[in-house]
Amino acid sequence: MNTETDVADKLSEQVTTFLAEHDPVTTDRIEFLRARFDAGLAWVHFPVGRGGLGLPPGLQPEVDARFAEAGAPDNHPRINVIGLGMAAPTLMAYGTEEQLDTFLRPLWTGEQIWCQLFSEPGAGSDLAAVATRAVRDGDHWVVDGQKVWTSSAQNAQLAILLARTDPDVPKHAGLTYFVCDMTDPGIEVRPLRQITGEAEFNEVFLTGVRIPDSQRLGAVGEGWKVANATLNNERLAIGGGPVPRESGMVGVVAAAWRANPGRRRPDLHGRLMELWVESEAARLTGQRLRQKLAVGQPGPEGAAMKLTFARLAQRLSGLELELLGEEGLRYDDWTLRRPLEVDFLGRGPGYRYLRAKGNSIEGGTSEILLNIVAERVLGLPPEPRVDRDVPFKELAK
Amino acid sequence: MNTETDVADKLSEQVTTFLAEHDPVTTDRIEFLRARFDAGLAWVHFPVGRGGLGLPPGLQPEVDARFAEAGAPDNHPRINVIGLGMAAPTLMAYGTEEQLDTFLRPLWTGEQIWCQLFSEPGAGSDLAAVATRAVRDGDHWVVDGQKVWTSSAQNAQLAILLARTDPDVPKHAGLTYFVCDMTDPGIEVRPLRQITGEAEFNEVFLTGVRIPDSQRLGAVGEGWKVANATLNNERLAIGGGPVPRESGMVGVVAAAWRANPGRRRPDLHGRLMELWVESEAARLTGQRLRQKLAVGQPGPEGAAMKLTFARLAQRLSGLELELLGEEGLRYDDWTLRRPLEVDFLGRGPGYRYLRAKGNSIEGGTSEILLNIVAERVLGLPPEPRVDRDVPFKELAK
Amino acid sequence: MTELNLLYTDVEDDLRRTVRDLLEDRLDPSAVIAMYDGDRTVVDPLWKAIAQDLGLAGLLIPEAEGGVGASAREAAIVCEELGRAVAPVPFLTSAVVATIAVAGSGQELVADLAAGATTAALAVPFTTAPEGPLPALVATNGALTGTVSSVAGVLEADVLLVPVEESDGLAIYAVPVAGTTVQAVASLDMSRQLADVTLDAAPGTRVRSDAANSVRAALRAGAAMLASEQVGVASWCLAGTVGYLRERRQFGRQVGGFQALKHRLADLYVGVESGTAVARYAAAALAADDSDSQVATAIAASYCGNLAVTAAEEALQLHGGIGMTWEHPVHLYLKRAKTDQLAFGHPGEQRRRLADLVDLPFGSTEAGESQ
Amino acid sequence: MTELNLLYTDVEDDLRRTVRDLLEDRLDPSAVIAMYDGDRTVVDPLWKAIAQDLGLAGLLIPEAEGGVGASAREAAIVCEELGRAVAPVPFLTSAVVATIAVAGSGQELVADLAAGATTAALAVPFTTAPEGPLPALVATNGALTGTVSSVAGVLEADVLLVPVEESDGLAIYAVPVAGTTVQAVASLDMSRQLADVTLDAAPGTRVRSDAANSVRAALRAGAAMLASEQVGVASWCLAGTVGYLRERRQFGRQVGGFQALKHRLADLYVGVESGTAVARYAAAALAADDSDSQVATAIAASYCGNLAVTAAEEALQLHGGIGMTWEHPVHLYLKRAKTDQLAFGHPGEQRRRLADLVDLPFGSTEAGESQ
Repeated sequence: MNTETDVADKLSEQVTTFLAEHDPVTTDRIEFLRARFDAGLAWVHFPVGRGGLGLPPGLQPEVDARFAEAGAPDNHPRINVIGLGMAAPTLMAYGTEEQLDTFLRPLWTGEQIWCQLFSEPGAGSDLAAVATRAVRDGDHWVVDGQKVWTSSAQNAQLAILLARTDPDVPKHAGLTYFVCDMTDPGIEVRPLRQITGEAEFNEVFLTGVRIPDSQRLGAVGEGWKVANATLNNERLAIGGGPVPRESGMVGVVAAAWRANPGRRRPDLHGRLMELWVESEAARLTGQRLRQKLAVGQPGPEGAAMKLTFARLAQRLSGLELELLGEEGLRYDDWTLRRPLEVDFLGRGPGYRYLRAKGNSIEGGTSEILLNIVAERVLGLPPEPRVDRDVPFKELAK
Repeated sequence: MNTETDVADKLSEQVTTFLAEHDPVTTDRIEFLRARFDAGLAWVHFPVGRGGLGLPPGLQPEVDARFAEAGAPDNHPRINVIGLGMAAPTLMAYGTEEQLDTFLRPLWTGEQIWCQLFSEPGAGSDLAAVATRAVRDGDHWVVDGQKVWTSSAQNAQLAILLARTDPDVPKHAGLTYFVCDMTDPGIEVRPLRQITGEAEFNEVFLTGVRIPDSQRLGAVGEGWKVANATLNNERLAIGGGPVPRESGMVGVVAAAWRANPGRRRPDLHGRLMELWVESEAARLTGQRLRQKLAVGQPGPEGAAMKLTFARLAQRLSGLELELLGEEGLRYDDWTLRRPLEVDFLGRGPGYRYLRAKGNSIEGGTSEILLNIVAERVLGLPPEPRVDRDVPFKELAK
Repeated sequence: MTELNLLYTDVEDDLRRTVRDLLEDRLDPSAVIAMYDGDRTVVDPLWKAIAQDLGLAGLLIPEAEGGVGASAREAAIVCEELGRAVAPVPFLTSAVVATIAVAGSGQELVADLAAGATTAALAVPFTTAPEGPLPALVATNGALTGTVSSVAGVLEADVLLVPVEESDGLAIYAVPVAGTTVQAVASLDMSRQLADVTLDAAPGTRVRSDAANSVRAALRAGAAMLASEQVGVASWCLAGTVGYLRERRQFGRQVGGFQALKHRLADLYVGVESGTAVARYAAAALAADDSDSQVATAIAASYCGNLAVTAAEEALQLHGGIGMTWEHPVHLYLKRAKTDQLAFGHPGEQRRRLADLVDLPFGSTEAGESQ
Repeated sequence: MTELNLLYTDVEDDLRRTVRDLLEDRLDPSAVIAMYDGDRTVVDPLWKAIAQDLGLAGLLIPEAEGGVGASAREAAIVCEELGRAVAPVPFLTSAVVATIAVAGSGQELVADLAAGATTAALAVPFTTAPEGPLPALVATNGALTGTVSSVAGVLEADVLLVPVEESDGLAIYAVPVAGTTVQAVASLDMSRQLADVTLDAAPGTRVRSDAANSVRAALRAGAAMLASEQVGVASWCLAGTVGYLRERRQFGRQVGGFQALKHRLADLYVGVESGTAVARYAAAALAADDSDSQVATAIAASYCGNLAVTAAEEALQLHGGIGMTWEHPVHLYLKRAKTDQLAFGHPGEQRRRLADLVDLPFGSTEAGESQ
């Protein structure tokens, strides 16, 4: 225990020193962020020289809190979710020294926004069915295909890309992972409108996009393994600090209940209290999971949290409409917009209801997550597979 | 429409004539039942000479009602459920003339009670995995094995039996269907106690049981097809006439609600009303299904009814305990008994709660029924099968 | 035996075929999607075809008054098909609710409604339960003043039927929509867009006095017919999802072959079958003026309101990403289903009413209505 | 940071191991099954081993009073393990509820309880909610008269703690069980068999005056610790079912490989994880005397009461026919879970209480408590 405390104390001193040396108010924002990266205070669990100090990840939230208290600029983490949450750990695991030198710092400072070119119309839950082709041409690859569900594509400078480099082997074996330049002229980004009326995502068409082989991550044919590292990071993103009671959707519905005494009915109250209890259960489960992670007991339980979050968001937002009645039948705005993040609390109840439907689809459907829990946590047998040993090009599409 | 009405009128006259000729009060019970069988008024949809008149099955309930009104003895249908509901239609479909002559009349009159020797410890949902062996010995078969979940085994004179006659072919192909004499000395019946404390069912051990080949139903190796005819009849048994509102479990719980004003709470009322509505929906769905069957539109929808019945019985009986509170924690009697039928209404709420759990297991689990609905009604693909083409003896057990 | 027939008769099947053919021919889902961006051009010609060409506007009006003289059984078939197509026509609001509100009043309006020459809307919020509070406007010398919010069917209507509280009870006035201010509302379901209506000394004609029962009957019929619309919505969701999952392949298999999804679809099938039975029962009871009709309507409204939402939510989830897109029609059904759930009395309200009707009251009769 | 620790500490894990080892060694499920036929011989030696040999009877009693001086966190671990084994010992009723009712009273009884020399039971129906009505018997010159029905833990107890309404408030009397008439009740859960107790001028000793808060605290602790027992029940059901379905083969496959069952088990896992978190939170809050403790208990009781029932019902269904048999232990868990759901306040009651605690009242403050 003493060692842990010592480490935390030492880290705290480093933050104090850094803040003393870099006035968060007067230092140029990008300069400040670059310096913080160089000081190893970006993500303390990364190695020294790569934005970190090789410390346990559980120490990061306290560092972030210290910087926030000091009024320091942050790296706008919510507009670079893919970069910070998925590209960075994958680069760390599979990147060459040169790639790390090139990409990590501007990624963390937000100078370069990243997006993800994984899903395709024919490769959703079955991501290994990716059909976008990358063909070798000297020290470059030429990429053709169509990707979908790409958030921030219109803003991104770089993308992580999964492409098929060999259709003659079984589908998991023929994939390769690249870093793709989104400013390549062969990239076309089209907004993909959703049931909310917004276009949060995009379709991305790749036509003769040229990627230098130096931007390959992992070996040729090793793309599936690299992509899984990325996806595991997606599902493990539990967020930093403690979450107060009645955060998020349950708070919205509880407020609506308190504000509308005239609309209270026993059936609605029963459902409200059930969902309130389940929301607390989810919150405490998340707290327990964070406590586990902090002492280094990570596991696939993140999948379970995502399941619960989606289910609660959907049931609560449905209840909100029913509680509001007439007001619940009105929609704030159907105009096509291209927001950079989901705004559950700023938009109206109809938006919340519709947008929450995506929670159980994006980033792994609830059905896939249930499979993951059943197989990886409970040790139940995998689904019978018919496509393991068949060359990709011979699979029925 | 006229023809239908004519047929019904003529049948009604036949009943009138029969009752005039056989005084239901003074005629000996068995004599009366035999005469009714011979007059074709046993099951009017069976052929003439086989207890029927070759008429639509929808006409039977009215005939039964007429006999009941006249105070005629019935054939105690509830203690010969397997005989009447399953053995009889299977005999009709696959029996030889000689078998029909021998078995049908005493079956219908209740002079012979039947039971069913299908399930085994290793062959539950996967009934085709039956391992009980029948080996040919001249014009007999010698049967060894163990059956389970046999109701009325202690009372039955005859059984329908599914046994493996060829372990060298895939499992569905090696089965044969027999009529087995339950008085054979090689039959041992042991009560199988259930979670209610009762032993409604039995285990049946067969040791060197000899069955004449003349009691084989269908061809050797055709047992799976014959057994399916039996099982389809089980699942189609929807019962005769109209069911009044608040029949069965929902009526019990509604009565408990009305009788216990002091125990009413909003959460319990909400669940009561939801289940009351669902019970009505199930009742009306059953009514609609009966109306379909009456005009000759049968289908696999019986499986759906059974699913709903089990779910409602379970949820209602659980609610009853919660509604009763302290009284719900008392059990009427744990003594081992061997009843011949389920007594949902005569026993206490704890019994109802426990016994209802069997509703989604016996006669096809709810999981199997959902498969049936998905595949046969909705046309969804069957489960991947790994055991279709493997000889039975080579399958992992 | 007086058991009501819950099957579809041959005549009803013919009617269904006619309506379905027309909708398949004349209504592309993309036209409904366009309504969310304000393009309502599909509505008028489609409604004219249904109301006038097929003559369905007069379905519930007796032949003597210029109508077809059919019953709620037939109207339910039309609602089912309109639900199945999320059709943006005011059949429910005009040919069912408004028509029943003035049926038998002997007014010329009835013949105009029957002919499809006039389309009307009852000026109550779409959420109004049959036994719920009604907006009651004030009439002074035939000039009506007041506001009613969230009214369905106004945007398609020529005439508003406005409940007015008079000294001798509730009356219904007919008010030309042209004499009112109609503010269209951005609605969750743009295929049945709501509007707020303001009357500022709008000229109206009293078409019925002592009209409380008529208004209640109209709303109950609305709730009963809405149940059939909800069955239509749910049926489309089930059939569309089954169809898609038979086509869609992932992991080298038809997605519809994965057992967890099969079981959910089988559950949904059981729900749709039950919904069909209760909606049919409500329609048949209404058609037969059966003494159980109010109970039947409350059962159907309670059951089908939730069924359609469940079906649409399952459809969306099981379609995966494609179901979240603007181009795929599944969202139209979700928005319709969620809106319908709140219309003419939420399932929770319907069950509360039902509890009184079937002697399962919440409150103890001895102890009073305490919690 | 004052966040309560929701993990199991090393010390707690050791305690769990000790209890589990003892139970695995000394309690065969067949002995619990035999209790349904009236054979209770397993109870006394097992309770002696737990209460005295392991010293767990005094877990919640301060060392100064002869106890272990541990907290609700450790008691919760014991309850979890007892639930996991459906163990028929009166830990919850004596070492938690009865002990807390008299804790700090300075009575000799406390030391006897701590030593496991005396086993006690609070004389209230097992269904009594922490804020529910209490039976209050009459004491005349130290002689108590009255009846209390459905009391848990009496059959194992030497001493009854009886709430008595006196002129200056509620008191607790200690009454030797030998001086009362105990009628054992055929119970749904025979592993915690209930009894009706009749006192007919039974001699008792007042052990606490002004005891209302103590009784309420005892019942609240009972509800909180019961939540951990329910987590134990649910955990066994999950683990047992997963284990069985990995073994059981049908259709040539492990039954646990069928996706519909996998998804249900994954859902159950999510539930058990959540139940663990809320039960841990309730225990930690109680141990820390946290201001959120009442809320924490109501959440845990509400959540875990239903969780254990769901887990046991799923376990039974997924075991198929074997789960319906008397010989297989799964029914022991179903009966325990369903009984526990009604103990110390049904989840619905707990949620109603919670609604008041967290300002989500049903009634409108303006409109009063109308339905």
